[in-house]
Amino acid sequence: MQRPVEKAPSARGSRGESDRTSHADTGSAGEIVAQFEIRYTRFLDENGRAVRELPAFARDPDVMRPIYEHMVLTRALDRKAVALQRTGQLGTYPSSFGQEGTTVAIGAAMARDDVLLGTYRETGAMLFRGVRIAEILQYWGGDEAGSDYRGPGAPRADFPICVPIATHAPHAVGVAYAMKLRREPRVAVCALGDGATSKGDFYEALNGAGVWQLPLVFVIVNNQWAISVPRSAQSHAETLAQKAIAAGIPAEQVDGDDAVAVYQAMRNALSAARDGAGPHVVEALTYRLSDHTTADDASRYRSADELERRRALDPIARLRSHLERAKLWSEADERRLEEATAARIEQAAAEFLALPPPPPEAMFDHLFAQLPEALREQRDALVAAAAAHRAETVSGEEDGQ
Amino acid sequence: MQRPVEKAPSARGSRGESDRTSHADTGSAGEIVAQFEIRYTRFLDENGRAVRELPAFARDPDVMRPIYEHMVLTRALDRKAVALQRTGQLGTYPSSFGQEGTTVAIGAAMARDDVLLGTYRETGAMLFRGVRIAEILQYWGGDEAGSDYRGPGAPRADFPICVPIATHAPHAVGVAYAMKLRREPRVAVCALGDGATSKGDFYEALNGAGVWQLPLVFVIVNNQWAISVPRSAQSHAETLAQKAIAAGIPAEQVDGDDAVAVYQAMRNALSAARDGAGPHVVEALTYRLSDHTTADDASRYRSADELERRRALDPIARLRSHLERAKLWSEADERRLEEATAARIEQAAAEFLALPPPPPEAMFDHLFAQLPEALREQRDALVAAAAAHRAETVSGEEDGQ
Amino acid sequence: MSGAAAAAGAADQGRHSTLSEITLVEAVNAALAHELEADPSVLVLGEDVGVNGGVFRATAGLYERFGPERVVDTPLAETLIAGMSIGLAAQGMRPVAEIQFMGFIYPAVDQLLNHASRLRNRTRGRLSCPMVLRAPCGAGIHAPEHHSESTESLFAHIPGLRVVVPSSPARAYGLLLAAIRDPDPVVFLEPTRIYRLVKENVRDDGTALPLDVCFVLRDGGDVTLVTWGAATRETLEAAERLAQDGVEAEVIDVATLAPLDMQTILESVEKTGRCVIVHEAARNVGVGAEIAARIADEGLMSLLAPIKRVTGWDTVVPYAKLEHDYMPRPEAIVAAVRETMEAA
Amino acid sequence: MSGAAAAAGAADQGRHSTLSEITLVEAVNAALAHELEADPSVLVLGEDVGVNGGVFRATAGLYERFGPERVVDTPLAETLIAGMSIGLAAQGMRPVAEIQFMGFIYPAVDQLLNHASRLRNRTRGRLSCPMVLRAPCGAGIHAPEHHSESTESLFAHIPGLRVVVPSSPARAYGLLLAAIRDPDPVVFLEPTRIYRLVKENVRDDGTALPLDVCFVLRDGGDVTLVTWGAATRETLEAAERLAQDGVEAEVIDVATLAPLDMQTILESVEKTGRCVIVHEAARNVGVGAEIAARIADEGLMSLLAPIKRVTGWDTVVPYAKLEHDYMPRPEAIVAAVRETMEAA
Ligand SMILES: Cc1ncc(C[n+]2csc(CCOP(=O)(O)OP(=O)(O)O)c2C)c(N)n1
Ligand SMILES: Cc1ncc(C[n+]2csc(CCOP(=O)(O)OP(=O)(O)O)c2C)c(N)n1
Ligand SMILES: [Mg+2]
Ligand SMILES: [Mg+2]
Repeated sequence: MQRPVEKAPSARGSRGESDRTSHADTGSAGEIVAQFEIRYTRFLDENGRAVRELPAFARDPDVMRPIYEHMVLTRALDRKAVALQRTGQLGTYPSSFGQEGTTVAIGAAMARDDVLLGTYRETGAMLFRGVRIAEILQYWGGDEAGSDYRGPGAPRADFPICVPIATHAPHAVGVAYAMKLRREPRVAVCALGDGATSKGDFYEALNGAGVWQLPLVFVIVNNQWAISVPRSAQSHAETLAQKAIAAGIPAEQVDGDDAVAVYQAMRNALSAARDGAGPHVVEALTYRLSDHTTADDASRYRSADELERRRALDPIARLRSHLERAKLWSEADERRLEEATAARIEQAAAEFLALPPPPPEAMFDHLFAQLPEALREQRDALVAAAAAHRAETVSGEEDGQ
Repeated sequence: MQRPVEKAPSARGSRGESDRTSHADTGSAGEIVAQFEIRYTRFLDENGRAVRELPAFARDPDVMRPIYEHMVLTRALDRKAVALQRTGQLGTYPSSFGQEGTTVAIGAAMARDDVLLGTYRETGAMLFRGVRIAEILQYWGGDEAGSDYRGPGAPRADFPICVPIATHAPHAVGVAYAMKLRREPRVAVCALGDGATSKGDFYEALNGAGVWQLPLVFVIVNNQWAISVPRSAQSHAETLAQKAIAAGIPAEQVDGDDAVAVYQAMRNALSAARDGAGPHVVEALTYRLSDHTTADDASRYRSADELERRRALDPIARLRSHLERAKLWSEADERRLEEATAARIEQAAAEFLALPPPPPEAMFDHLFAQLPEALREQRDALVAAAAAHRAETVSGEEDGQ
Repeated sequence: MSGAAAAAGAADQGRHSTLSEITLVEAVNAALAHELEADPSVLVLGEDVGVNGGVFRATAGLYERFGPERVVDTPLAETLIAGMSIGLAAQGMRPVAEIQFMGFIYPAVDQLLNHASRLRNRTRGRLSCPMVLRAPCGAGIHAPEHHSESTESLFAHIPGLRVVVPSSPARAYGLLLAAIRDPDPVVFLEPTRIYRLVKENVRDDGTALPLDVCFVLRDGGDVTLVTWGAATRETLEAAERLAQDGVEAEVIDVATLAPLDMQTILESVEKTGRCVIVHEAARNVGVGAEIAARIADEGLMSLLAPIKRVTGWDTVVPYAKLEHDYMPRPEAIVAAVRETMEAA
Repeated sequence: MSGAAAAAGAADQGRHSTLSEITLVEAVNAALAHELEADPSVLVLGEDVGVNGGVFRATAGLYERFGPERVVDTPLAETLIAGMSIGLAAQGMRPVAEIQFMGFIYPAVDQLLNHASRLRNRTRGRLSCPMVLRAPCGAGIHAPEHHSESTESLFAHIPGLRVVVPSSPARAYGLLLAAIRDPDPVVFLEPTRIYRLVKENVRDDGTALPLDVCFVLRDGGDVTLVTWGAATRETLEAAERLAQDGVEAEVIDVATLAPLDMQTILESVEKTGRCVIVHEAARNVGVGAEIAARIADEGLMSLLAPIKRVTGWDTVVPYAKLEHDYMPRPEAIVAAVRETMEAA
């Protein structure tokens, strides 16, 4: 949490314009007019041992077991997806291997009708919020229909995966503005990477969230790399959390491989935001154990040593140790989970593989609410051309992915 | 100056990735991992009395008199420009009335071959750096040739006035990068407004300057208003200086109506940057006593009271008091200056008014280094059409501004 | 059009009034006020649109009437303005955002192209983006550098966006209502040069004009003049001059530049056999190029003469001293028409 | 071309080598290496261009060879990349910046339009902007959403910018050299679909190809096919198929989309009387529209048939499953040519 020493009045027209003329000024370095600090929290060390007093929920099986189960599910889905990609059955895929503690805790901390605006690496949060596995595969298989979340209790107001980095941050401001304007007890959650914090969109969104004191929680998922660019080359800032100081927003760092810490920070931030306390920034320190995507080769730019060191901090093993120690989890539970997870993944993969290809005209049918007259001819021509082409290439050599 | 408590190693790959796992974590609020503070400095109070020990230069006539003279010149030029605009002889014009202490001190602190990247409200800095009065009028009269600084010792590498807010901040990064790459003892200075600090460009530039530790000084000319939007509605940040914390850059606030404070802060920042110490942010707290531009009516959005209060802080009167007290200035000096200034302004205005209109083909002749073949026909057609039109409207009713 | 908004529009028909002799910018103001009143999901946002009422006064009085939550002064951040509008729209609001001048719209391009125009498509209709982005455009008011842009073709090229340019107070009123009620994103460009140049009576009865269709401003059988925005004035003036010499020009105001109603244009060209396209934007890859290209495909056989374009030059819009040399003049339009008349 | 760079290019002629069977992306790499070597003012910057050698390996090996100060990994910030390139260029450097995919180029539009393209003009030549902004473009590689853009027409519409699209390894090498040496800003778009599809020998002797001119890839007297970038492949394939039926197509690779060499195109159309324009970008207000419009004005009288365009559809480039249904196919080009042949 950052703690401004001087709290300027927030009334319109006076903020930051506070009259300095009355300040007596001694000393040679000028008087201090604002002070800030960034704090870091973890509950579980890399062995899953508590390093500080645990919050009550950390011993509540109803909270902790679903988190753990979804972390395992997320990793299993990543494995499957990479396998599908390697065999040409899926497009480029970004694993969240190593980041499960953060991504799942984000999803778990949110309320049903909060709105998630995330990147391609929030699979865990999406799963927790009710996006179906088959939809996630459908999306990465190259079909936009995977973003039309249709599962039971699906988060229909959540934004689709955001690919252009940080461009969803301003959306989150709009979503939160609507919530606040309508006096709804809802919160927008914007998750983005360490690389994303270098973009102006992120900053403009932070600033807007501060100005309007919106119910908006930003989570910086600092996995230390933006493709090949390390955190150190991304910014000279000592922490990424302190980016929030630029917008007058409170911020904190947590151990992102400690799901308890992430969940706790998110819960607090969400309930404060829900109560009208305004925005908050959580920087979760984690690590991307996989390549950036299946199109990347991380060995080009990072050392085997570093990877080895970080593997030891695995959030899943860590949480399992804690759960076992707290008697919330057993070897038998683990075996059951493994089986159930494998079955779910296989079933979803089968469902995905059985999906019919999207009809070509889909590219026109959702462009506008109603197809403009001007486009009707093109749509017809597309349908005809695609049919002719498919008839010709019935052997399917061209689009056989 | 901001003072990070924890100085993370800046080696590639390790910054911000420092291993938190070894930190013992007690207390309930998490451990402090970074701390910052923003300081505010002024030397002269609103009556020009020293409130702290003055730097030596404040009693050096070779430094202080030119600053004062240019402040008076800037105000006189503003007056003249507004009068010309009111009589249809100039286009929209933005006064820097009330900000002379800041803008002139910026110009005065810079070295000849530093590069200024400023807005439309840095007239004082431009004048100090050798841009001719007639050129400034030519520019605001609607002729780009006013940006082709041609006076003796003109700052030929300075950027032209930047109109799209904050878009020049990334340019400053490039300029400073070139200086650093070539090992030149030069600095880029980017001056921008309080409103400009809300733009992503500014932030991306701050961050870039931090990453490469460039010789780049940002001056936030916080005149409390961005057209009708007050500082308080622009950001929830307690100070604008603290925006620099987001980039790990040192920053400070100064009294922008105290030319001594601005000059001192700029000198320090410039010489540090020149010595390889990296970028710096100075927030100068000042006030726009005029309308935003001649097209604006500030009474629509700000109170007469506020204006009255701020008029009392006039940087020119303040500096004059100091200079007189320090025996650097006399009543006779003032009279001489008034006369000389008036004469300079009148002569420049006459020169401006006598300028021939730019030839129509000027709009093609500087588009590319060499006119592409593809545009030759258009240029010829333009010349013909303009000649025909001028022949027809020889009475000059259309373009008579 | 959302059901609610349509109903509100209809219910409103009873209490309409006629705004007499209002300017284009006043018509914009009236349309905004009407929709803020009729539809609680409408909100207006942008730089200086609140307390100050907009630098052109397009939002004057709205802040006082609808309050700071619905008439929102934003920080100086165009990416934020466009981006948050998308978030608002996805949540069922109908944001009408203002960019202060078209010269400052470019930080919004990313949001418009990568998100606003494709949010519906990307989610197969689950989310949508009923937002309007208004921006004053064009040269001719002796404004500073970067204040005189007509870069509509950048937006017209983006699939999934509507681009609308009104050319009179009544069309500004009716088209802006339609834009706000439209379920998809609309870029609404208001030519500053005609903001206060013409006045006319406008019925403030909530009646929208149709989008996606051209308006025929003048009938004629000899030549088709296609134009939009401020250039409609010079085009109509040219048509008058031509009429004095017995040449009857049909004048079409395209109004919605994308999607493009080519049918009206092609039918006219079939009748006249000649076409001159007039716009203030630079010629190269302007929207006029698209119109000419479509005629050169689908209407070629009815052409009696080359298709001419009278446009801004392919150079940066010059600063005030030369801006009038940049824009198409009536005499240039007349000359182009004469060329096409001689060609046959 | 600056004197120094030209001299360096010339001096270099002695130690040329032939790069055998290299791909387009390797040709890009070779051109970058050549200029980094020849001209100390050249530097390369962008996301992942350094240590990683670029996500397409276009900059592979440059970091090792020329060091981190001249082959610069930037933070993830496209506005910064474009904007700092302008600052570098104004200081006499020759930055060659990479935008990782064209879908992420839009934050750079403001900088390109408001600054890069007009710095020289705004200062009447006092400052200039010799920068290159490279970006991979186009669909067809099963990439994620937003990775398949062909929005060249946005840039072609901006006065003061050059827009160049190579269509072969040799042209990529020669045109990129020319772009780097050019004293004005160039947007250089590299079609990912043909990054590795064709290999050819390229002489690495520092010889630039001319900008601002079209390349005639195939002579023919029956119809003119105008295209650029990846679509040259389908166009050439269509020309082969047509030749089998006795229709000889002239194939023109526009290469520099702006400023546009219409002379080559008009001369060809004068000869053939027929024109089909092929591009992957959406049709509406694409660069093809400009070409058609110019022919419909200056070349109308030689036309024997309507001008056809075979292009991407006016919709968002679909995600991988449908991207091949988006792009122009040889059979569509053949069909369009047949239509024009029948029209006469
Ligand atoms: C605006 C933009 N620029 C570039 C890219 C290409 N790109 C995709 S992911 C990525 C790195 C993102 O890093 P970070 O924000 O740390 O997220 P992570 O991938 O580590 O989860 C880049 C540069 C993009 N998607 N969007
Ligand atoms: C990107 C951009 N958006 C909007 C504008 C219109 N505009 C001109 S000045 C201004 C306010 C600038 O405020 P500030 O940065 O505080 O500078 P000041 O005018 O107070 O010196 C605005 C919104 C602009 N020039 N550029
Ligand atoms: Mg990352
Ligand atoms: Mg200001």
